[in-house]
Parts: sequence; C-alpha cells; structure tokens
Amino acid sequence: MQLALTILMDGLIYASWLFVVALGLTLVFGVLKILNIAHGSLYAIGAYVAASMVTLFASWGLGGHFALIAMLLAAIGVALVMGPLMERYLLRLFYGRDEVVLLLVTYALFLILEDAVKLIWGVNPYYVSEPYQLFGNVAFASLFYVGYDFALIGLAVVCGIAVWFALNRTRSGKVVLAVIFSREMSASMGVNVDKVHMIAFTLGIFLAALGGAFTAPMISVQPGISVSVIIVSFAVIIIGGLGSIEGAAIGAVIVGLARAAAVHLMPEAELFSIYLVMAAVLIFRPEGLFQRAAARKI
Amino acid sequence: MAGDTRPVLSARGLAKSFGAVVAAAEVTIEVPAGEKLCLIGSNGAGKTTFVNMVTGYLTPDAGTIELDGETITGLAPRTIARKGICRSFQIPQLCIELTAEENMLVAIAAAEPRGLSFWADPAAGGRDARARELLDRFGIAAMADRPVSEMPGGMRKLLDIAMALARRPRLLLLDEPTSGVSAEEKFPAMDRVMEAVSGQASTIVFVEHDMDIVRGYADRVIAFYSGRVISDGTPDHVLSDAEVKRYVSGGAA
Amino acid sequence: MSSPPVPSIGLRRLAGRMLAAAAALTIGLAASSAQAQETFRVGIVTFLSGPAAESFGVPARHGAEFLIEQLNRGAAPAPYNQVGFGGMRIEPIIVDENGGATKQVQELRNLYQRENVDAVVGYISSGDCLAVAPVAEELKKFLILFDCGTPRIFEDASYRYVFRTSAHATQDNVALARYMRARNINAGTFSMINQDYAWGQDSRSDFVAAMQQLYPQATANADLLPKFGAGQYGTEISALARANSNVIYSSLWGGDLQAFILQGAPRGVFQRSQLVLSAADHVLQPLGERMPNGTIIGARGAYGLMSADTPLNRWFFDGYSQARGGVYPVQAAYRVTQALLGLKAAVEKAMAANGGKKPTPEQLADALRGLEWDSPGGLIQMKLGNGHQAIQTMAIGRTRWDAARRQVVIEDIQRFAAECVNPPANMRSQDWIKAGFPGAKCDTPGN
Amino acid sequence: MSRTVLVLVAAGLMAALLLIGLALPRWLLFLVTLAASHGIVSVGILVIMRGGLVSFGQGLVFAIGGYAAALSFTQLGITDVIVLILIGTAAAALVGAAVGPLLARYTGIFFGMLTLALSMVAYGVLIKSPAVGGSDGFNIPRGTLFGVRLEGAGGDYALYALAILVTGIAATAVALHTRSARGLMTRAIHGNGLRVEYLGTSVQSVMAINFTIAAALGGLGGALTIVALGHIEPTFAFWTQSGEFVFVAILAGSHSVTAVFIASLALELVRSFSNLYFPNTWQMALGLFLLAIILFLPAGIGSLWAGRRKASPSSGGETP
Repeated sequence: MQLALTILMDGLIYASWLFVVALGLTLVFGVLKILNIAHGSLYAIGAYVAASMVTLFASWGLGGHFALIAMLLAAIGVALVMGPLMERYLLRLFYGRDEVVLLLVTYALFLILEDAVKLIWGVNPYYVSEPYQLFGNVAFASLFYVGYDFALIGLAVVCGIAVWFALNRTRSGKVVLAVIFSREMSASMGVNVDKVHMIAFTLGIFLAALGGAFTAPMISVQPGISVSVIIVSFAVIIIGGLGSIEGAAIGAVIVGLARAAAVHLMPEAELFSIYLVMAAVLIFRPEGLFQRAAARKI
Repeated sequence: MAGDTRPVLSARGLAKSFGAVVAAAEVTIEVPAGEKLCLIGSNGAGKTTFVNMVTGYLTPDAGTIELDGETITGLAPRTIARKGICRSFQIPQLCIELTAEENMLVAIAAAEPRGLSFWADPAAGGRDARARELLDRFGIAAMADRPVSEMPGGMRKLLDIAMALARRPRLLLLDEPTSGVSAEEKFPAMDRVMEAVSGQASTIVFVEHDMDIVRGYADRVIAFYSGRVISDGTPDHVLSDAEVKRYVSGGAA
Repeated sequence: MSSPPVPSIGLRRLAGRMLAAAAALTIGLAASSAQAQETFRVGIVTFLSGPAAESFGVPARHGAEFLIEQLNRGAAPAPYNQVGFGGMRIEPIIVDENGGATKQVQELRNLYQRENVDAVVGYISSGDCLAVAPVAEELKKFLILFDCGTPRIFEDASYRYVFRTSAHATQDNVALARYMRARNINAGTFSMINQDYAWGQDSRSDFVAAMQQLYPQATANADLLPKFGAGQYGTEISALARANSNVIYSSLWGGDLQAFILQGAPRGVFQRSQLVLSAADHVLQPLGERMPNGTIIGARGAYGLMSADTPLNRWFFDGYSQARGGVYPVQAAYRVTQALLGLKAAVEKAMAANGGKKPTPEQLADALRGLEWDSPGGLIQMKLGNGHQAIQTMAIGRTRWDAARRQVVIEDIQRFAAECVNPPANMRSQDWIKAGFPGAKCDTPGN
Repeated sequence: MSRTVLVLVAAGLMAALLLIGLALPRWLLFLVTLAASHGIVSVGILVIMRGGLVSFGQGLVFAIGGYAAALSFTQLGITDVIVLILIGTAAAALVGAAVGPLLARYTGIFFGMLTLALSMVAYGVLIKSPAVGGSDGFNIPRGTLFGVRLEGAGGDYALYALAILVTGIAATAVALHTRSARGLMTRAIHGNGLRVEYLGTSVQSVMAINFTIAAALGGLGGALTIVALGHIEPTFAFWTQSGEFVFVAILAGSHSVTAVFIASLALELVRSFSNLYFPNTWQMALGLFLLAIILFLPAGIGSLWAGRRKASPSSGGETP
C-alpha cells in the first residue's frame, strides 16, 4: 500500500513536469500541424534564461519568492521573443508543405538552437537551486518529498486548467479551436488564421520555456538537456492523441506512472517502459487515446 | 425491362443508422441483369448510403446483400470490386498527379489477376491499347498524357467513370454522373456515358437528381425518403407518385 | 519516380567536382609533407557539444591547449622542457567527439588521410574508443586513447598502433571498495544508481564484484538504472529512500550526477545513507556547497584536489588554474595532459633512436610500448595489454565544504598504488576481482 | 526512357564511378562508401514515401541488417562480405515482412510514430544486451572477398567498388520497380488510396510489400555499413539515425533514386568539413544547410534535373 502510494506520488510529480512541456507541444501540433522537435531546445532556453534571471534578481536583492517571478518572467520573455520570431520568419515560409518537411525544418532548427545556446551561455553549468528549497519538505507515505515537487503539480494543474478554460470558455479560444478543427473552414469564415497560428505557437513556446524555467532549480543547466525531454514529450502526446489537451494530461499520467512503477518494481525495464506503452497504444488505438480516427478508412 | 429469373443484385432488409439519424431502414432492392435503375431522393434520403453499403464502404446494421446469389454483406470494397461491382463517384476520385492514361493503367492493372508486376511496364501486354480505347470511348483520349490536375471538371467526371469500367463489372454504380454539368449539356453528357458504357457493362444503377434525365435513361426508378424506399417502378409510375412529388421531385432538386 | 537516374550533365558535373576535390587533395598532401619536419600535427578529439562537453570534453580541450602552448614555448619543467615534441612545433587539430561512433570512425580517417596528422589523441566515450581503435590499426596510424573507461579495448583485442595512457574503470570501483573497507564504513546494505548504458552497467558490475570480495555479507537493495540524460530523479530518489541502505553507490557523472545530487540532498537520502561516487571530482567546483559533506568520491586517478604535491603537478595545477581564471584542473584535463606528455616522451625517445627524424607510427609505437613517464597525476606505467594499457596511482577521499575558502575540499585522502587496484597483465579485470585480487600489491603507499 | 536505356545508363554510371574511385584519396573513398551504404537505406524510405508514408524507424531495419551481418561474422565465422550483405538484407527483409502488414494499416504521422516507437524499443533491448556489447556495441574485423582479406588501400577500394555495385544494382532495381505496374499503383495510393481500394487492390498489401522492400534495402545498407565501418552499436537504431535517413530522402526529393545518393554524399561532406572547420558550431552549419535546401529546393535535389511535370506549383495541394 505504501509502495502503491509512493508510485502514485512519484508518477504524478514526473507527469506534471512532462505535462507542462507536452501541453505546449500538443497545442502547436493541434493548431499548426507541426510536430516541433525544437520544442526541447526552447525548454532548454527557458531553463537558461530562468537561471540568468534568477541570478539577476538575486543580485538586486530580490531573492526568495521573487525567484519564482523571475522564472515566470523568463518563460514569458522567451515566448515573446522566440515565438513570433520563429513562427513569422521561419515556419511560415514552409506552410502548406508536407507534415514531414515541417518536422525536418524543426529538426534543423533544433540543431541550430543547440549551438546557439552554447554560443550564448557557454558549456559551463548554471545553478539556481535556491527556489527548490522554497517550499520546504513534506512527509508523505513515510517518505520525504520536496515541497517544490508539489508546487510543480500545482503548476501543471493551473496550466492545464488555464489552457482548457482559455480554449473552451473564451471567444478567442473558440476561434483557436475552430482552426484546430478545420483551418480552411475557419479561414473562409473570416478568422485571421495567421494571427491564430502565431498566438498558438507563442503559447506553445511559453509552455516549453515554462517547463524549462521551473525545472532549472532541480538540475544543472547545461548543454544536452533538450534531447531527452523532447522524446518523452512526443511519447506523451502520441499516447494521448496528437493535438488533444485532455490527451496530453492522460498521456503524461500514464507515462509518469509507468515509469514510476518500472523504477520501483522492475528497474531494469525503465529504459523502454515508455516506448512499450507508446507502441501498445499505437497498436490498439493508433489515433491515441483522445483523437479521432486517422487509420485507413478501409 | 429485362426479365431474367435471377437478379444480379439482391439487397434485402438493409438498415443503417448513424447515432439518431436513420440512413437506411428496411431497404429491399433487387436489380435484374441488363436493367438501368435510377435512384432518386433529396440529399440525405439514403441513396448514397445504399451505394456505400453495396460497395462495402459501409456495413449495414441489418440485412443482406447478394451479388449473383453470393452474399457480399460486410466485405471490403476491394473484395466486392473483385467480385464485379464497380462504382464512380459524385466527386471524381482520381490521382490528380498522374496522367489520365496512368489513371486508366492503374484501373486496368488492378483489374487483372497478375496486374501488379514488380518489373513489367504497366503499359505492356496491350494494357496501353485498352487504356486508350476506354479513354477514346469517353472522348478524352486527347488528354491522355496530361496530368489530371490540368483537366477540366467534366473530363475528370468521365475519366472517373471510365476507370470503373476497366473491370467490365457485373454491376456498375454511377453516383450522379451528370452532377456539375450545366443543364443544357446534361443530355449530351448522359448520352456519351450511356454509349460509352454499352458493351462494357449492362446492369447499371445510377443516382440522379434531374427528372428529365431520369425519364430519358432509366428503365426503373426507386425513390428514397428518410432512409426508406417510398416508391419503386417505372419512371412514369414513380414520378407521378404524390409522395415522390412532395418529398423528391418537387422539393430539393 | 518519374525520371531516369541521371542525365549526363549531372553526372559529369559530379564527376568533375570529385576529380577537382581529389586534385586539391593531392596538392594539399604534397604541400603538407614538405613542412612536416617543422611541425607535429596532433588530432585532438574531445566532446565540444552534447552532455559530456561541460564535464569532460571542454576541460580536456583546455588542458590540451594549455599544455601545447607551454610545450611550444619550451616553458614546461624538466624533463619536458624541450620545445614542442623533440623540437617540432605541435599543431593541434581539434575535432568534436559528439555525434556517435560512425561519425568518429569517419573523422578519424579524415584526420589521418585528409589532414595528415601524425598522431591522434582523443576519445572520452568508451563506445567511440572501441570503434576507432581497429581503424587506426588498419590504417597503421598512431592513436592514443586518453580517457575512456571500458577494460574491453585491450582485453578483447590486441593492437600495435593503439595505446591508452590512463587506467581503465576497474580501478575506480576496486579502490572505492578498498577505501570503504579500510575506513570500516558500514556497508551491510547498499543501493546503486547507474546510467543504463555501458559505463553505468560496467561500473555497477565491477563495484558489485568488489563488494562481494571485501564485504561478503553485504546485501544489495535497490539497483536502479535510469536512462542516460534522464534529468529527473524524483522516482529513483524515492526508491533509494525506501531502501534506506547504509550506502548508496553511483557512477553517474556530469549533468546527471549534478541533477541527482540537487534533487536528492533536500530529501535527506544522503544523510541517511553514505553516498559513494566512483567519478565525481569534476562536479565539485560546479556544485560547490551543494555537494553533500562526507561524500566518498573517486577522481579516476590521483587528480585535482587528490593529486600528489610534486613540482610537475604544482606547475600544471597552478598554471592551468591561472589560465582558466581560477578553475583548477580535474580528471579530463589531467588525462589529456598525461597522454600528450606520454606522446612527447615517445616522440623524443624514438627520435633519439632514429637520428632525430620525425618518427614513423611504428617507431612511435615501439617507443611508447611499456614506457613509464611522470605526469601531474603521478607515474604512468604502460603495463597492461602488452604495454599498451596504462596503470596509475588512484586516490579516494571525502568531501567537505570549506566555508572560509568557499570551495569543496577533500579530506582523508588515501592513495592506492597502481598495482593494488589494477589487475596484473594477462588477467581480465572481472576475473581478477572475482578471484579475490590475486597478485595485488597494496603495501607500498602510492605516493 | 525505356527500361533498357535505364539499365544501360545505370551500368555506365557504375562503371564511371568505379573508374573515378581509382583517383580518389582513401578518406574520400571511405566517405563515398558510407554515403552509398546510408543512401540505399534512404532509397528504401523513398519506396515507402512514394506511397505517401514516411518511416521514422528505418534505423530499426538498418540495425537488424547490421547486427545480423556482424553476428554472422563474429559468431558463425562467415567472413565473405557478399554473403554477409545477403544475410543482413535477408534478415531485415524477414522482419519487414513480419511487421509490414501490421504497420501498413496506419497512415500519416501515426505510421511514422509507430515505426519510431518500434525502433526505440529495439534500441532499448540492444542497450540491455551485454551479449552483443550493450551500448558500446562491438567490432567486426575486415572481411574477405572471394577469399582475399580486404586490407589497406586495396581493401578500401574493393569496399568502395562493392558499395557502388551493390547499391547501384539495388537502386536500379528500385528504379525499375518504380516504373512497374506496382510502382504506378504505389503512386496511385499516394494520390488516392480510397479509389485504389474501390478498384479492387489492397492498399495494405501493396504498402506491406513496399515496407518489406524498404526493410531489405535498410538491411542491405546496415550490412554494408558494418562491413566498411568495422563496428556496430545500438545507435544504429536510435531516432536520430532514422531521422537522418528521412532527411536525406527529403533532401533528395521523390523524383530520382540517384538524387538520394547525391544528397547522402552532400550530407556526409558538409558534416565532415563543418566538423573540422567549425568544431564548435558544426550542428548549426548542418542545420542551416538543411534549411537552405528545404527552402530553395522544395522538391529536393532531384528536381534540378528530374522536375518533369513539376512546373505547376499548385499540384498536390488539391484532394478530390
């Protein structure tokens, strides 16, 4: 029982980390029909900028909880700069091309950003571990957890609800949903699809950067952190159904729990637990858990 | 009306619904060999659902479909095509990046038992001649080497029908063969189709909205309304039916 | 496909370009051999990008650049005070190791055949070392592997042109277990966390085997294998906390190790269990006070803060620190330095024998085989693998945050003689550990 | 062009490359050998791509071909490189034939992701298999050809010649297949799979066979690669490797098999030189090169000479 609780808690913490990043990925796919490999690079950039911002704030004497604001500002800043820049001046050149071509464009972007990050921040690690201690420790199921981990769960829930609410309960959100449903129909109904693309992409970037920014205190920020997150996020949104927000949430929880169960019960299987889940879902429900059918009609 | 003893197509008690929408209910239709049967009805009346069930795109919730006495209910479209039911589409279903001749060659290769060679030229073995002949029948041989994307809509429509003939089907289903053709050209177009089809397929079911065309070409007419057959008989009989007038010919064109 | 393979124009153009490339190359080849007497070209392959860049790749590059600059000025202390290699200026060609073994094989060929380097010093990843060693052998070109850990290279094959000038990973784990035994660390139960690839798997099995010899009663609890670059260790830390063992062993390195420590320390696991790390000196400077006090660490040699106080080491340690703005040299910088010093010794020994000409790869190989030379990390002896594999002094110590000096210091250092923690020649590492370390010579303090 | 002319042109091309090889320096011989070995894998992607699907798991069959050939060498003592290549090809083709029918049910991005997932599971299994060297992989000594060991400069040339001939013959076969009825049917499936089904052909079986052909070519490339490289490791099945194969196929465009080899060669050259001249920013150089090609040659390198019927920019955007 205690083991089950531990698996549940570990799985949820991991899932919430994944969810924030995967949510951005699935949103961008839903609206722009792009599987953005460079999403991981923006996660990394979010982490780097957050590290720099927190350090900057600290140098102004704004420590403690101000660090959280610094991290949030970092994510917003990355999104506002990189989102329009990438969407307007790069991706837009390739709209209408094959999905695979767009995938490769983002792969090229990933390569470019990897080196760009290195040119800006060098290879030395950055640390901003102070915020990790902000919420103290919490005992749960006879284990100690860091309060920050629970704050991450809160962040994921807030992000999920905010995005869901913005899409389903606001006028502009409904416009975005209309574009997700049918780009052509929305355009013919007078929706400014270009604008929707840019907003959705920027929001997606924001979520990637936010994931990176709030992970920064838990890791040493250095080259190479973008690769692993992108593959796992892909798995999450494929399991959940490309373009589906509920799917990203369920996918993240499934991946988180599968991984936690593997680590506690069968550590030697951790490496491919995620891919096995992904393959199984694709075989039995190729469209993901929350997606309309896309397998051959006949 | 040809009065063979055994029908080519025999559909009995077909039912299909999508959620609350009933697309077919108790549809029973028999088509004798050599008959030209026309299906009429307003949009959503169940004509296309019937065609889709016969060609295997939809599986009926209930009922059976037989081709020459053999049950084909629920088989895949490709299996049904191999057994001899071919169809054309309201919106032509073509490979628009291929030329007209290549589209025909695809249809011919699909029709031949050993048509899918790994090596042989698709045009070899007289297939190119057969492709030209079919294109010629529809008067589109001049466009043979042009990609479909450069062909006008009317020609695409004809090519779509020509492809359905590659197999010399036992039963040919034409979904609105003259839709998209202007009113004054409908008769010449239908003449051309019927002439081209003759000798390649004799039993034909077609969907049509223009009542003049229906009168001019059908041996028999079946009217659909709300998933049900409301009238079945000679064109004169069906088109003068009060219910048909109210729900079909008088209402939506 | 809608068209023929290649109309003649495309083909001719391609052929023309290839011939032009070939011609340019031949000219380049002739030109470079004319200057060959004055310079010695060394290809240096190290991670400049990817996850290993920060911890190993770039420090190695800095170490190589520092040393080569000093050697070219003749500024190194005796016996390394001759300019360059035997009077020849050293010309480094630095290549990124990131990108996988297939790429390394290709780049190694390019270094030898296109860039005409006289020797290559490189490779941090074991996979890369395994892949490139036969290539150098096949091309009959001189290759020094400077860092990679796997014992398989010279245990599974024998080479004439390939050398490794640093000890393999076996000594890391044997020394760690010996240190624990010598300090009487309570290790009745232990848990492990290692990356799920060769380095982690091999380190894990060496450590388990060494523990079975030195702590035969000990039982292993959690045995975790997160994937390389996982970044998130919350679940693993829960598992370690649940296991609550006396000792937590890990061969994690770089960003993974740093993340593991950052996430594990607040949850108290390192207070309840003694943390022992097989290769961790490279994270002391970046982590600073975040490094848990009392952690038992190895450095893959007597390096950095655990190095011996010799004039050569003092020169290197201070010179490097000064050049790098106060960052002192650790493992990778030491290892590339000992490789280049070994190469220098071999070149000069070969030149003494051949009348001062630039040595051929065969002469270099003959000179380096079985050689011994001093390095900042101590004496390097090419004793294993028929004189192709080095053994060296090993050190283990405990960390402590020194608030006054604002840096992590290492205390309670114990140095192990090379032959105490390395197998004898002609014995495989795993067999040697499982047989109870036959022939180990531990009585001489290795200083 | 008739098929006879095609075969003659291909034979002439191969003969010319064999002659050119005599003048090439060894590093370039090796680079071309690997470019050809990798190129043929991307040709396999082309076979599937013409039917409208893109496999992101070509690394899987590449690895299967490579491991099958490598293990035949080290475990069974088979040293003849031609036999090894046949073994690698056959092993990958068998796997392709087994999973092909399953995968052929999927379309679009789902097909790509399922193939990706399968190759990543294979990668995970390989990393966990110490018997085949785990993540470090293992080495394969130079093989023999007709009883002669392939060593030194002569061995490099022999491998180059073998790579040119084997991939050249395979690519010619693919080109012929493309012009066959089955090849035409594949293009028709890309254009309108629904109609193809209504004509009586099983899209799934055509695609399954195409997948098997692609797998065989992947295995061929894998076996050829390990014979030349002398090393194999699980990264053969890693997603970045698969991505590279897709990249080459897209760079080449779907018009020409030859373009695939040119794209493969271009990628190897750009990577090799940028790694040397910009060791700190070679990934950026590679990324910019790829972006430039996608932007300025939207239909791929092959469109430079094989752009028949591609004059109208709007073709392909319309669906019936």
